[in-house]
Amino acid sequence: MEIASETLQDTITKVALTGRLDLQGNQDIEMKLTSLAATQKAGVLIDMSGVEFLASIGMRTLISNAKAQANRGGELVLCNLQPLVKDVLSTSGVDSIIRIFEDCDSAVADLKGKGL
Amino acid sequence: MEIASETLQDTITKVALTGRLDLQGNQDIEMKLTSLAATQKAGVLIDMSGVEFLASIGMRTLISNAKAQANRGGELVLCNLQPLVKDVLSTSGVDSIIRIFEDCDSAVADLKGKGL
Amino acid sequence: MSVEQIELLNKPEELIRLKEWHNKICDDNNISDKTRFFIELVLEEAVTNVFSYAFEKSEDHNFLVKLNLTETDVSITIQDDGIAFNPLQQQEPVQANSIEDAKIGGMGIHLIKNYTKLVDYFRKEGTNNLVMVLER
Amino acid sequence: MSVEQIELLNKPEELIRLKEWHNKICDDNNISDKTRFFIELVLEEAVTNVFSYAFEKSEDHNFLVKLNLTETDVSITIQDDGIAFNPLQQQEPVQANSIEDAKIGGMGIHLIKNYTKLVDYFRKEGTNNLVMVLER
Ligand SMILES: Nc1ncnc2c1ncn2[C@@H]1O[C@H](COP(=O)(O)OP(=O)(O)O)[C@@H](O)[C@H]1O
Ligand SMILES: Nc1ncnc2c1ncn2[C@@H]1O[C@H](COP(=O)(O)OP(=O)(O)O)[C@@H](O)[C@H]1O
Repeated sequence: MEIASETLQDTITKVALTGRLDLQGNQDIEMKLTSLAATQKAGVLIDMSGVEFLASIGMRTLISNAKAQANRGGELVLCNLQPLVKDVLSTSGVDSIIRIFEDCDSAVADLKGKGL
Repeated sequence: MEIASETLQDTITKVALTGRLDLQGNQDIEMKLTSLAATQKAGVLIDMSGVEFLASIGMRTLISNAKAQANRGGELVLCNLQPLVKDVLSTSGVDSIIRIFEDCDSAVADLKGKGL
Repeated sequence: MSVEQIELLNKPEELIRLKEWHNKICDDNNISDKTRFFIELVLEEAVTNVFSYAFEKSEDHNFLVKLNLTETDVSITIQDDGIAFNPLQQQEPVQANSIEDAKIGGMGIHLIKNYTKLVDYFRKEGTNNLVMVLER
Repeated sequence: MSVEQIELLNKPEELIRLKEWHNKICDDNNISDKTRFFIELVLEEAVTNVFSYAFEKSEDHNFLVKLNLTETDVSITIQDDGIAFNPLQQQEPVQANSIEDAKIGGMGIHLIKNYTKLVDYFRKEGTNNLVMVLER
């Protein structure tokens, strides 16, 4: 898997994931994602448009980073999910603990609106 | 790495780890440790007597399980550390966020005393 | 109808071989992308559990994955000689109300149940046998 | 005096080869268990960072680990052509007061600084060079 990040509107951390978020893909990005998404208070937006597959190991990583970010007073949200990946997240109930946006722009606007 | 568990005095979960808690060892035990130590409220005692080596990846796992257990109202503690492993934990300040006992019996007594 | 079988060792690296194997079968049998996705999902969840929970780590164990394609179904069987474990008796995970309360993990078996039309488990001659049937 | 060198690929599996390599050097040179422990620790921390942060994952990169033993010192150099990163400029981690506040991760560089008598970093011809010197 690939992981790339950029800063949007001075404060939002956008992280784009690309590839298959299975055991191997998770190992590729886990440390870097934590370093980008969970070490300081921020609005964190994970662009999932490039994620073609998601297994429960990948949900672990998303949830633990979202938890860590919530503890700091920030929020981690997801945007731009492929249909089957979205299905797995809602089957697992993740969509009711991590907010999911259709498109990344509206996610940024929302995080900004919350003062992040 | 090896991971084995038993229940002490009806309520305390004791988990014995054996081997080298490096990247590979961590992968061996991470899922099972979370399953044993972090899924329900409990007093969790990690017997570290068999752990010969510890790198920061292993501390990640210990800390995230201790966090999850604290969130549930339980506590995860360590006992019986080899000297160099103990040194690494104190250098990292982990000994001030996870309690470390010299011997496992006194850890059990302490957890029991707290009603766990 | 096609019946295929692969023997794996209880090491996470084996997932790569497993993936190549079922991808090839899916290619050869014109399986849709959606069905592939769920074959891979339930396989990864079940096999990861075998790696993570079924054995002592220092011991090498082989286990079997079988894939059976009919005109309408994909039937997957995993057979291992690890500790007896019936996933059908596992409690359903409790839905958390907030990210603060959310549990880490505990979703694999739930996903397996959800994306199969049938799951069966039986213990036979010291082996766990997990059968998962998906719509083709 | 002995100077050894190994070339690794940016894949976590390579840690196994790295371990065999430095264990053999330590055996051949009668390095104490305590020194071995800290050689392995600083190597694992630094090399894990190279895997995790230095490169795009889809690209294969080689990087070098050198181990230099004198009568009094063990000097380790890691040379990679990943993105420029000077660990000496990294802020020290903040000590948490409770498990609830504790951060996950962020300890590797702190451990490296703590268990070496000298750490140096320089950028040269597009490579990161991290030098770590331990008491023998
Ligand atoms: N093959 C197995 N052998 C023993 N125990 C298992 C096995 N598979 C699963 N388990 C137990 O069932 C629990 C739930 O499994 P699962 O739903 O896959 O979630 P997770 O592995 O993320 O905890 C595991 O935490 C483990 O305790
Ligand atoms: N080789 C590297 N290239 C780029 N960034 C790095 C590198 N090594 C470390 N970092 C950055 O420094 C941070 C701290 O590293 P470290 O102290 O090893 O802890 P951890 O890796 O657990 O976060 C990392 O989270 C990462 O952001």
